[in-house]
Amino acid sequence: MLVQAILLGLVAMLGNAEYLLGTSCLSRPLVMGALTGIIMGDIPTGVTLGATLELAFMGSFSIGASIPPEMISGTVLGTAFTISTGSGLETALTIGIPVASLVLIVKNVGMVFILPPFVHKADDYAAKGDMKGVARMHFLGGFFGVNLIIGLCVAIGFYAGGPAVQALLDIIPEWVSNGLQITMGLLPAIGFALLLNMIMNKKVACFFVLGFALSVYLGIPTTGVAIFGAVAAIVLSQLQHAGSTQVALEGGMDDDDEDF
Amino acid sequence: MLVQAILLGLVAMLGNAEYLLGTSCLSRPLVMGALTGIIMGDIPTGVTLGATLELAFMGSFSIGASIPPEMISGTVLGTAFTISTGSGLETALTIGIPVASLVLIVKNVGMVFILPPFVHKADDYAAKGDMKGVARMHFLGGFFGVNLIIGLCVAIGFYAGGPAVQALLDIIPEWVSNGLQITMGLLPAIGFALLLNMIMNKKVACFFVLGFALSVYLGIPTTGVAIFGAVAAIVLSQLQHAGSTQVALEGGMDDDDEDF
Amino acid sequence: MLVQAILLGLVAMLGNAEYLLGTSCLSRPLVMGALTGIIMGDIPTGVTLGATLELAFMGSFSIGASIPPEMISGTVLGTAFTISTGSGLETALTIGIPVASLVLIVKNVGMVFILPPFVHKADDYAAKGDMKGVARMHFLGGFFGVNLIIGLCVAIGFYAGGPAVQALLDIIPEWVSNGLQITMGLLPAIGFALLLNMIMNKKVACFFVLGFALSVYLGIPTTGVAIFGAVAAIVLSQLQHAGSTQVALEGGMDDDDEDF
Amino acid sequence: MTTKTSNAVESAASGEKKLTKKDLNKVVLRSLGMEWDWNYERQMNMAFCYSMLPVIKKLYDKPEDRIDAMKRHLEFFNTTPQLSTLILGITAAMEETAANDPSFDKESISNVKVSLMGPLAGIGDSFIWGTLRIIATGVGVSLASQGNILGPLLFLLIFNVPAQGLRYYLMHMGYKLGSGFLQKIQENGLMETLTYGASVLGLMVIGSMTAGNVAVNVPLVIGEGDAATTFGDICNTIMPGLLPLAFTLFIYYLVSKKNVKTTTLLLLLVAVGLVGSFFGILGV
Amino acid sequence: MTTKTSNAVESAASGEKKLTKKDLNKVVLRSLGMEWDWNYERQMNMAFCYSMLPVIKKLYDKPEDRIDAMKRHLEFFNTTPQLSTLILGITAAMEETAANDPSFDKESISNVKVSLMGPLAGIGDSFIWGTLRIIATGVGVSLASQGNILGPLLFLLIFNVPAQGLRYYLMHMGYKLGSGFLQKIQENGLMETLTYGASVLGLMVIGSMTAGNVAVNVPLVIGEGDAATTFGDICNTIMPGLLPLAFTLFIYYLVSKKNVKTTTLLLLLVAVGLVGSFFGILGV
Amino acid sequence: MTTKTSNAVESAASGEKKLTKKDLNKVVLRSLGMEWDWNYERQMNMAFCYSMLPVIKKLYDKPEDRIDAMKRHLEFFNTTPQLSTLILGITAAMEETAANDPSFDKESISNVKVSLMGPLAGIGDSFIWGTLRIIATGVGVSLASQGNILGPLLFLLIFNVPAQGLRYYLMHMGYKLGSGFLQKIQENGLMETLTYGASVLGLMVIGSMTAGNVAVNVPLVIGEGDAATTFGDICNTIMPGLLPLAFTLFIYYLVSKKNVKTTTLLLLLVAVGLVGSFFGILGV
Ligand SMILES: OC[C@H]1O[C@H](O)[C@@H](O)[C@@H](O)[C@@H]1O
Ligand SMILES: OC[C@H]1O[C@H](O)[C@@H](O)[C@@H](O)[C@@H]1O
Ligand SMILES: OC[C@H]1O[C@H](O)[C@@H](O)[C@@H](O)[C@@H]1O
Repeated sequence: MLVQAILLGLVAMLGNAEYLLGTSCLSRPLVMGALTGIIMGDIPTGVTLGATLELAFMGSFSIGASIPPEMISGTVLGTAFTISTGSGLETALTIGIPVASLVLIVKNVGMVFILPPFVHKADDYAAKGDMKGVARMHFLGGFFGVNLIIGLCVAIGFYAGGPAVQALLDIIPEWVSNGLQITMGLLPAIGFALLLNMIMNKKVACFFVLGFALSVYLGIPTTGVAIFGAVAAIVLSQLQHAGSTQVALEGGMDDDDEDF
Repeated sequence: MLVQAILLGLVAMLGNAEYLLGTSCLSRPLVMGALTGIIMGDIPTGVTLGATLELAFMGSFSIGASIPPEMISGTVLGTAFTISTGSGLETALTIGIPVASLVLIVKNVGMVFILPPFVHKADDYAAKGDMKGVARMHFLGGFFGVNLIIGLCVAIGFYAGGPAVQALLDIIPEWVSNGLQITMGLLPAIGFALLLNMIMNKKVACFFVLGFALSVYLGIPTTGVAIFGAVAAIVLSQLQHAGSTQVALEGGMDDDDEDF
Repeated sequence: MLVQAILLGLVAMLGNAEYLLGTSCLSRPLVMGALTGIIMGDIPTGVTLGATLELAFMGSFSIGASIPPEMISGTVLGTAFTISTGSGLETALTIGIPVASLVLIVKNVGMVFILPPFVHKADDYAAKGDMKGVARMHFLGGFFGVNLIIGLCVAIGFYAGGPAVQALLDIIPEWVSNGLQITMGLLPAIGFALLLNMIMNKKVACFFVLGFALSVYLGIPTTGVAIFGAVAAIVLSQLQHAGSTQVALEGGMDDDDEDF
Repeated sequence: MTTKTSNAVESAASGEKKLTKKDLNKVVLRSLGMEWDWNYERQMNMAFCYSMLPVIKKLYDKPEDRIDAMKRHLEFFNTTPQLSTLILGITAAMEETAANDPSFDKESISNVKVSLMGPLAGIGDSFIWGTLRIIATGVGVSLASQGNILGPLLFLLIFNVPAQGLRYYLMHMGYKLGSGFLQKIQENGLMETLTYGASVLGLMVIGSMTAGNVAVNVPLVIGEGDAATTFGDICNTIMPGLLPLAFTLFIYYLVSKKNVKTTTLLLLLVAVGLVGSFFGILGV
Repeated sequence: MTTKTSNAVESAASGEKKLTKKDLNKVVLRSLGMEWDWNYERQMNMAFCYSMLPVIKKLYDKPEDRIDAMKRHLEFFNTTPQLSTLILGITAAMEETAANDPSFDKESISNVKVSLMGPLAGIGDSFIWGTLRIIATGVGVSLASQGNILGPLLFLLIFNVPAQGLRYYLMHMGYKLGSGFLQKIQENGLMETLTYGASVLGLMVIGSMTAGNVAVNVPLVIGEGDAATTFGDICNTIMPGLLPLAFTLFIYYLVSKKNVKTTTLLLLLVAVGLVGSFFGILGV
Repeated sequence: MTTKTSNAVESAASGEKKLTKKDLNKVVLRSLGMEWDWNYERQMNMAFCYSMLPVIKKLYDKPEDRIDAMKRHLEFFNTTPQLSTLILGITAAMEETAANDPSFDKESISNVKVSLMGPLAGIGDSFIWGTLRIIATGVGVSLASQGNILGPLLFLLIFNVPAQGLRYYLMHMGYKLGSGFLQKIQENGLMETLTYGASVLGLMVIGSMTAGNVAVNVPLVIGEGDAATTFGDICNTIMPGLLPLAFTLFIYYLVSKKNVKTTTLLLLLVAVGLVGSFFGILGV
């Protein structure tokens, strides 16, 4: 039990370590579910539950500063309890989703109170020219500010057991969990706002509206909008520089060879 | 009976007076139905019938020189007869719609024969520098050319009574009422043609086709087309003046500040 | 029997002769079916079968170098056998479609081995200044390279009789006929590639993608895309020449008159 | 701009004419009747002139100037009525400049009026009639259909608060534009760009409204039996809505090239509808 | 233009060559066979040259000039056949100018041919094959499916009256364009703009036709049970029609960069179809 | 370009600093942790600086230069992590130029970083998160839902082979761009065009993602009975998705005009969600 709790904590930390390993999607339910299955000794169920939770969290991913529900803990605990109690698919969802919302709050506590000191310490090292110090802050900040927290949540949660977690979740009134879910729908706006803040100016603001309108009026998916956007970008860039030497965006050549 | 007839005539004239009162939608069935209900002593029914007729006349509104069916008389008479005879919703529609087509013709007679002399008289006053005269023509023209006519139609119609009006309508063969309805579908073309005549030239004609095509091929509603149109207008204006100082359309500033 | 075979062969040659007669759609099933009906002495059935096969071959037409199934032989033989055996609609389709694929191969043999020598011979005549020689090659090339072949296929096919043709078709395994149908789906790519090769260069390549994307994402038919394309072409041409004298594409006038 | 400033200096010395906020508000009030005597000949001309009278009175003293101005504003005018104040405001500002600066080309006033009214109508009709009215109707009908008198009341409120608010706001904005931005724009040669942009938007909106509001049905049958189609359907194969589009362009052609009068067109369309209905060529 | 006028003056004096309406009509007639000996190597080259023979005969007397012209017009040519006269007309006009003005750069004739045939084919195929033919078929089939012989007759009429009418009209329009507008355009440096505009339109049309007419299906199954998808479906997730698009661009690459011959491609595609069908990788 | 060449000549003589392929690969490796200590204040700043350390060490000897460079790269940074190497590569190349050419304006390094990270994030997020991840998930889930362990494995492969391949490739491409094309572009004044084009694409993509990912529901009922509608539905009459759009622009306004901190916004949205849920104004 304790050993399993620790192992699951490590699995969760490995999941979060995707951010040290190339943002490689280790934290996705599909992967976490399978690894939890291995630890719990029922790989097929772990894999299947991972697939189910993956579909539930499909729309959760991070854009700019919008942090999605903490899927790792949700998946690992949801899967583990389902396997250990031998209950059905729904259990994984009814535990996984609220846990993910809850741990997101805990994670944010870490990001607001624990991580910043490391960032400021790195500034000090930089000012002294201490490269090693900067590197150290990088590693320690991520570890203590986020990674460890998630691991602890999972390990403690599993050790406390399903009923305890469930009891914790049950305390939460419906309007609160509804409210958190509403917040999840609003959060991406922060991400997009930060992206806009990096790109937008008066001259090009209308293209944001254009992309939005193409999607809502015509139901074009984002890749489709990107294709139309690329055409617009190429044509408009050409026109802007008409008269002067035209640059071919794709190839970086100075002249426009007719034989493509 | 006579008093009611006169009061209904005044309600109709108030409806038409929306054109003296800011084109404020007083003439819409929703409003006329309620006022008729007040006169006839059955407000809820008046309001309900108003809503029904509003839906029936939803697509009727004036663009440029296209004059829609004369809804005021249609609504007032339709509602009044329905209340006075205690019959159902359909009565309001079967009387209201043909009456509206019929009175439109009477109204047009006024606009073709009575109104123009006032317009020309105003020219004479202007040539003499008589401001008061111009103002007088403005008020009298609208009153005698349109407003009074509608009031009379309604008052007389109600006084003559439902069966008389119905008899008048029954004389009209189906192909005529069909024909008038076809004409209603054609009329807006005059409005749009006049608008086009104000704006269109060779250089921009294609945008008319573009707006049309966006609607028929993609089913985009007019507001949507306006959004796409605004994007096109902004981008194309910018490109047209590329090289020279760019003006930001929305703000009227000379330079393009990056921090929007 | 022999006479009918010869007459049907001539009908087929007349169909193919549409390419000498203004690409006038003589070869379409609608026409070939009717003519076959005349020869076989049952016009209504011929016309009806022609309509059925026309619908089946609706998507088959030639773009650039993509040659569609050889509809003429398919239609003539399919219709003729159906009439002569008195069987139903399906017969026309089950014979007509595979025959069309088969004869396409025979036709291609002619176009690959017989036609080219005439083309090269024409070059020789041109080099000698012999106008009559060039003209002669033109007529003979088309006749021996394509026209005669189709006529022979049809005549021989009909003379051999339905069972013989059916037997020939039965030899062909399903994967082959499937394969040929797959090829039919691929062939137009050659036509479009050749068209692209004539027009495309780096600067405008994105418009090919745009046209494609408009069709796949929004389901706009080709005429619709042409309308949007015309708008784009006009606006972009104008912008390209903004500053310099603008030419109105439609009228060829130098200045932009406001009264359109 | 320089003209403006030097005028302002002059004004301190000599008696320069200046419109006050109150004057402009008078115009707003009068503009409420913009469609009262709408006529087929010059549409909103009388109401426009009537609305400008306080301005004309204030700015011009000489009778010939007043006559001139009245004639100028009795010309053809038409736009979305609730937004007409934008043009009234611009026009008032230009009249003011004209009154103080004898070298000002008064024809430019008419030019600006004419070039703005079309695009403004295109955009404005779509906003006022196509959007604002529909929203107000939606709310109003949803209440009224239960017999609730709040329906018509809310309907009027939802429509008129923005509409008349805009009317007021646009007057003052128009005046500011007319005395500042617009003159600068004209000096910079940007007027053309502005009109171009407004035309692009306006035409697209008109195109879209044409698609939704002009109805031409030709239920003439072609072919027999199951495979029969109508003439209208064949036209839609070429392009959906081809008939309404072609019809509208034909009317446009009559208006712009043949100078057919609106009254004539009206009678013509009544005739077309009746004849088409009689012979079954046109349908509802 | 000046060249043109001075030529006209010269022509009164010396024996300037001039094509008559009758000459042009001869070309129209000959153009009917534009696809008669369509070949994979140079497509419509023989028919184009054959159509130009009367023009060549009339304009050039010296054998070397004729040989030159014939060679020029035996080069690759392809466009929508019914509209080919537009280019024949332009070409005829340019040959006329060339015959009278020794300084005329004859290469420009080939350039114009080449730059126009592609866009014209793009637009023309969409109009002739995609629209006109479909309409004619619609009417024809709806009658013929009842056994009515009017079906095929109307089909031919609806298709050919506009198509061949256009053929005739475009010849004369082409000739006028070639001797007037097009030369003016070339002098003004607007040729590039024209080709640019035509390419934009043509490419969009070709793109759309590619989407509708090239079919590549890969029914290779991935995954198991209910959740299984095919390789083709996954590609469509990225972009609908990705496979046909990529395939067409690949063929384009072979044609334009690797100079693979059309005959080779044809055989290749037959092989691909058969092999793909055999192994179940490709589907109908 | 000229600077570059003359530097190259110098380098033969003096000891010019030059980054090797190995150096760049070190940066690629370190970039794997780009989101490890992502923080609300300066987002990827620490990881970016950490990734640049080998470059800084190699290029600069003097402590003050190193301090300078570290400070520069501890500034705000954020982009799609897997594509961050494009900017790292460009930055490395510019640092190299700066190290060898004392007259080089080091501020331009920060400028290029800032102007590229936004558009790259927009385009990259759409590609990496919106397309590549979805495809990988599609395949993965379709296998995994049967309990097949190949599901998660294939998922990781399909996602990471292109993603990390791109990461590697973009580093070297970025370096080349930074030392060649980009400098040429900057000299030609084309940088603005490039940013413009990238912004157009980036903004359209962000707009589309906003439409798909921000959810604001207002189920407040208006009207009674059958005809009742919600506030949200009325807003959708004006424009579908009007509420999410307006909400996103409002947050943007807070961020860009009011400088509201991200942490504050976060707490605010939690509060809004809870309060909205409590009073039933907002819905899921
Ligand atoms: O938006 C760019 C970038 O921002 C943050 O770093 C994260 O949300 C990433 O997932 C995202 O790709
Ligand atoms: O089209 C502009 C304007 O024209 C006329 O004045 C009326 O039809 C109005 O309803 C409309 O807004
Ligand atoms: O694509 C242009 C043209 O190419 C070939 O000549 C044939 O396929 C024609 O049908 C087609 O119109």
